[in-house]
Amino acid sequence: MADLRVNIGGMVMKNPVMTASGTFGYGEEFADFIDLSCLGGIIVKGTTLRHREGNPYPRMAETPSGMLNAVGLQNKGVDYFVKEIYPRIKEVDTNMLVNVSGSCIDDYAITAEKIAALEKIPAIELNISCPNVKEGGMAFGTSCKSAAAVVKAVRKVYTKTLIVKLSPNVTDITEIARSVEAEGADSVSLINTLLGMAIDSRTRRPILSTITGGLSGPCVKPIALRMVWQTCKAVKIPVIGLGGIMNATDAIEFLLAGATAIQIGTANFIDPQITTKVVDGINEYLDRNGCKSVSEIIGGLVV
Amino acid sequence: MADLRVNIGGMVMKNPVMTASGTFGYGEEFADFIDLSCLGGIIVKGTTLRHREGNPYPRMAETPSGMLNAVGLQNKGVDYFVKEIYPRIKEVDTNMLVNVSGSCIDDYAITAEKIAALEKIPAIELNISCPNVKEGGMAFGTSCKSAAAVVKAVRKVYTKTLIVKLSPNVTDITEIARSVEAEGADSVSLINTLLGMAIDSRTRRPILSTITGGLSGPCVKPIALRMVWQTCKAVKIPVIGLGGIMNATDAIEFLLAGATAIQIGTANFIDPQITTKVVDGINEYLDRNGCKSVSEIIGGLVV
Amino acid sequence: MKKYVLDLKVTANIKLNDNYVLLKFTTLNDEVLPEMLPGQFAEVRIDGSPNTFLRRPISVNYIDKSKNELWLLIQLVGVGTRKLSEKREGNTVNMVLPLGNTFSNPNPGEKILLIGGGVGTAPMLFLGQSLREKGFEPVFLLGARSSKDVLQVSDFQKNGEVLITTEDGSAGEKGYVTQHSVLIDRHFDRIYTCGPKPMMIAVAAYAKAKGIVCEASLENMMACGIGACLCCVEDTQEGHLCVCKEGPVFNIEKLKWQI
Amino acid sequence: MKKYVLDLKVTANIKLNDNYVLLKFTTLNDEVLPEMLPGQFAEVRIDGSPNTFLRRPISVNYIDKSKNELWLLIQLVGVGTRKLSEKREGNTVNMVLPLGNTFSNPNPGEKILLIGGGVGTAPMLFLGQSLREKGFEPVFLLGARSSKDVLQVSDFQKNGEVLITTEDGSAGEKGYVTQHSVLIDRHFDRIYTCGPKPMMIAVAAYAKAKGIVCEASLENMMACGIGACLCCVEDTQEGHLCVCKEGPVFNIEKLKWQI
Ligand SMILES: Cc1cc2nc3c(=O)[nH]c(=O)nc-3n(C[C@H](O)[C@H](O)[C@H](O)COP(=O)(O)OP(=O)(O)OC[C@H]3O[C@@H](n4cnc5c(N)ncnc54)[C@H](O)[C@@H]3O)c2cc1C
Ligand SMILES: Cc1cc2nc3c(=O)[nH]c(=O)nc-3n(C[C@H](O)[C@H](O)[C@H](O)COP(=O)(O)OP(=O)(O)OC[C@H]3O[C@@H](n4cnc5c(N)ncnc54)[C@H](O)[C@@H]3O)c2cc1C
Ligand SMILES: Cc1cc2nc3c(=O)[nH]c(=O)nc-3n(C[C@H](O)[C@H](O)[C@H](O)COP(=O)(O)O)c2cc1C
Ligand SMILES: Cc1cc2nc3c(=O)[nH]c(=O)nc-3n(C[C@H](O)[C@H](O)[C@H](O)COP(=O)(O)O)c2cc1C
Ligand code: FES
Ligand code: FES
Repeated sequence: MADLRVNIGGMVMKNPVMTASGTFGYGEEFADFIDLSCLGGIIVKGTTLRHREGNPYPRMAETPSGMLNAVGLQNKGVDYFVKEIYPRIKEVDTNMLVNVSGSCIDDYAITAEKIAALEKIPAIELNISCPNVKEGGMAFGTSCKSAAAVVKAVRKVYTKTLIVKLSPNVTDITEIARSVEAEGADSVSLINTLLGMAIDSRTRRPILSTITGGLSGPCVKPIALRMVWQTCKAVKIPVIGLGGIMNATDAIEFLLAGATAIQIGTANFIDPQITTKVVDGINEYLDRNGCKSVSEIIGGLVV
Repeated sequence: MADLRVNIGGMVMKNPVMTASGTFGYGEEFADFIDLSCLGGIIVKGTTLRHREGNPYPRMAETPSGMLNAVGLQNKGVDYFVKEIYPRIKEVDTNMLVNVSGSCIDDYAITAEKIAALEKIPAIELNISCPNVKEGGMAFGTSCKSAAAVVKAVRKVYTKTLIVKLSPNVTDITEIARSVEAEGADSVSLINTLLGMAIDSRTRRPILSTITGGLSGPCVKPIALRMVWQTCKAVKIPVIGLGGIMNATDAIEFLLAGATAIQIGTANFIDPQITTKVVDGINEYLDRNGCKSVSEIIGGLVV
Repeated sequence: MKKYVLDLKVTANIKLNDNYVLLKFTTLNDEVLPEMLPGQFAEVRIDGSPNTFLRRPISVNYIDKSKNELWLLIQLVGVGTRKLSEKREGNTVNMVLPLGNTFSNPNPGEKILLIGGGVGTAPMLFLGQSLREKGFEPVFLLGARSSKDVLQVSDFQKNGEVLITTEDGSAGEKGYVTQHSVLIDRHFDRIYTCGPKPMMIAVAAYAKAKGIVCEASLENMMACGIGACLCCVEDTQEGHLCVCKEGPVFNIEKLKWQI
Repeated sequence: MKKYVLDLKVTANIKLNDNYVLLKFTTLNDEVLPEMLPGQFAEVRIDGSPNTFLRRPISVNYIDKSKNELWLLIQLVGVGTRKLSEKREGNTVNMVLPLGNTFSNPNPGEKILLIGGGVGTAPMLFLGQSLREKGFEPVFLLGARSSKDVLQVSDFQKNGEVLITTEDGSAGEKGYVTQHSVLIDRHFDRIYTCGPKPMMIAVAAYAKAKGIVCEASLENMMACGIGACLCCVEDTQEGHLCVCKEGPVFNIEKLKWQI
């Protein structure tokens, strides 16, 4: 049994395995399948200042080795989260993180401030990369200037661990990573979904109500892995890697590329027990390779 | 039997089905499997001014529903093409196009000029999007300024149909498309490969000799389709769509999104007869839907 | 209700016609199957099918307690259901179950009509059996294209009266379920329905006009099946609700259908 | 040689041991199999395996002309080969074949040694048969981990003398093929080899030192198998050549191996 602990900007995790926002509900949905306390961290659904109904149905299309989604940040707003959901989940013995989204900078800051008050939430993940909302979302994550502006505003009101989730829909993700690092982000997580589209040739219509949506799943893994590797070389803060991780081998690839932790998203739909299997798999890999600690493989790619 | 003819900047094709550069050799490799004259066009391997040995082996990694390649434009140079290959392929009764690459603007222009002299080559495709070469290649395709500069230089010496192949590794592909349209490109083709990476967790090494490589195959189709749809709305010149087309249904999706023609790349490796099957499939679809001409479905997406 | 991820073993693969297969499953080690309720479904993993990335939601068709068997009725519509239909006796299939809510309990003495169309008849068998066990006398109204698509009639008959409509008139009355004479001739207190959306909307319109309590079981596209992804939502009076968790069964009053 | 895309039918699936399966195929309509040469291979499509996007290159192991059968010897290394090994009598498999070049013709009277290691013995059987038919008396030197991995010995024996090395000494001489006494005791004019790269390099070094003509069959990763993608290249004296088209058989003089 190797030492699996990792540290993300002051937040210590039992192991590097987290769940990706929007794919794991509030954790509760998976409590029948796994022991949630075995996870390094859980990132709950994207939360906004106000209640959002999200986009109309259909919101999902299956694609080769992946899926498109256009949920559009459906959630009941941060106040509802604080009042109704937080009390239900705060005793789970893992790091419970909130993924924060907004349609303007103030929204981000106010939402973050409200969550800062919650004792059992050690960190937030700023979602400046959601491709499924009309205003804000991805727009913030595709230019250095606006990304930096969001982080600057939130950093002022949020002193705990601040993770910024980056969009892969950019020419150079390392630039954006560096600009949020410069504003004091404690960590970056990547990738969010890639903007894609699906068409039904029979009806000649787009499958999603929003025409385009976010691509996730194993199909995006090669792109995610490349971006994580590039970003790890570009910044000093820890990088959290995600995108298409389906098993422990995939997770280990991200760690080797330099990620300090990883998130599992779409794979939860295929196997609701995948997260704990990945924890076990990483541990076995470390044992098999005579590693005492997971830190021995983080960034261990031989080039 | 519907009318399948399409026109790309003056070049008339029997049907909208072309082969993607680098995946179909010089056409000859497939002559045992299909009748090459049934294709709308064949785009031969990326050709450069000088002989290139390409990247070291390994150059390929299989990925979920796709593959990474890092061939790096191996070819014997344009003079060899003109002397040795052109005479062999010039009698094939289809549009034979050359995909032109370079490491500086002059290389592009000189190569294009040499190919302009070949009577049976009605068009070239400028590859400003190859992710697998150290200088040039993708770098030209990721900024409007450099993309425009290449096209401007080539346009001066090349009067036949000029297609520019765009890189998907950008924040906004429509900007690049507009900038090459402004310099007189007759058409844009997209997408080239997405930059990706693969790691062997056992050896802890990258699988490709070049660490990163270009992702292609059905995994990229949702991204390609989105970019084609966006670009068709942004420019007036015809768009050629490609990326992950595996069958006639996929091809029809690109046509509905607005592409005037399509290219088939990686699918040729899975089924060397796929191109002619797609021609037949498009025809059947048109018949089934009572369309007299393929033009009735181009851009026919109902939104 | 506790949900499980289970490998179940095929005990029978019965081809009902060119488009439908009935698969029967039991547990691997003779443990008792988890408790399941009518209307609930399983998210079935389809192995060996490169184009079937996500699990497929399939309703519980019947629970044969005496044999510890779960029945799934499969309509062959695409690659996933086709692959599933190829599973043979002894093959195992991975499922997440039981998922979703169930139909509400009728009041004692109510006259209940169960209307199923196409593969939407699947959950009606389990529901009918359960109602019968509770002492009700459900009437089944089954709609199909033609006589060969009317499935499991003898199973339905064990649990109540069976009425049939076919589009071509080759069995029962000709036409759609909502055109069946029973809807004019007899009175019902409650209707449960599952089938193609246009059919359910017509049934809902009828029920609403007559003031009959009506619940419909929806089949929205799903990714997770457990309320985690919010992909399967239906627009309701309470906003977007997950068909996989707050449904698949909804009282039609709650839906925003144009009826 | 003309290349074909063919569906071939499995006529036999013979499990040789835990890691090797011999598959025999024939045509669907009794047409004669295309002509194939030793060293050539097929690109085999693996259906029903989501993680096997590309075809898999597999050498022609043997052509049984009397039965119109193609043999493929499969080593189970990953998902693709495992899926392929599950094909049963009557199943069809799609192949592109025949691909690649062949071994050169020896000069009359030459003494020829065929060295195969692991699954690299596969093409050696077909090559040996072909040499035998041409009047040569090939000697086979087969290397394996242990006795149970020495495959198709009786088939080899029909075509010439068979020598064996195993790493654990459980059959033949103990050690690697390049340590076999025959390499010291006897003289050969020509060596053909196929197997793991380190083995082939050792064989090449031996041949070079002794001035023996030597050809090796390479197994680079392939995407297309027909010379179209340039993924499978080997660095040679003539630059990057495609193993699938200009190979898989190369004279070791042409390669840039450090020997
Ligand atoms: C709660 C519920 C219960 C169901 N019960 C049954 C049942 O008992 N028997 C049965 O045969 N079918 C049932 N279905 C429908 C079944 O899930 C689809 O027919 C199946 O997913 C199609 O998969 P495919 O790969 O064969 O077809 P595909 O080629 O993938 O799709 C064909 C069509 O099936 C539908 N579909 C595809 N994927 C999904 C998905 N993930 N969720 C919902 N619909 C989808 C779409 O309308 C699509 O156009 C149920 C669906 C739901 C939501
Ligand atoms: C010309 C040639 C002839 C061959 N002949 C035989 C034979 O007769 N019998 C036999 O069992 N095997 C043969 N092989 C090897 C066989 O192709 C690989 O073992 C097979 O592709 C592995 O597929 P997989 O899905 O089982 O394993 P994977 O899990 O995909 O890979 C396991 C390993 O197999 C190799 N491999 C994977 N994909 C390819 C590919 N596309 N091309 C080449 N190597 C690959 C890699 O080294 C990889 O690490 C031959 C290979 C070549 C190039
Ligand atoms: C259905 C769905 C909903 C998502 N919702 C959110 C969200 O609310 N906030 C967010 O930052 N990312 C969201 N994502 C993106 C994922 O967290 C993750 O970045 C992406 O799916 C890539 O990882 P994966 O391939 O492992 O799924 C969502 C993804 C999916 C599939
Ligand atoms: C092995 C390989 C080699 C390629 N070489 C070239 C090239 O020389 N020039 C070019 O413009 N694109 C090249 N491409 C990109 C393809 O032409 C195409 O843009 C890409 O593969 C996406 O299409 P697909 O998914 O249908 O393969 C190559 C792709 C592959 C897989
Ligand atoms: S399918 Fe994921 S919430 Fe319903
Ligand atoms: S595998 Fe494509 S050229 Fe050899």
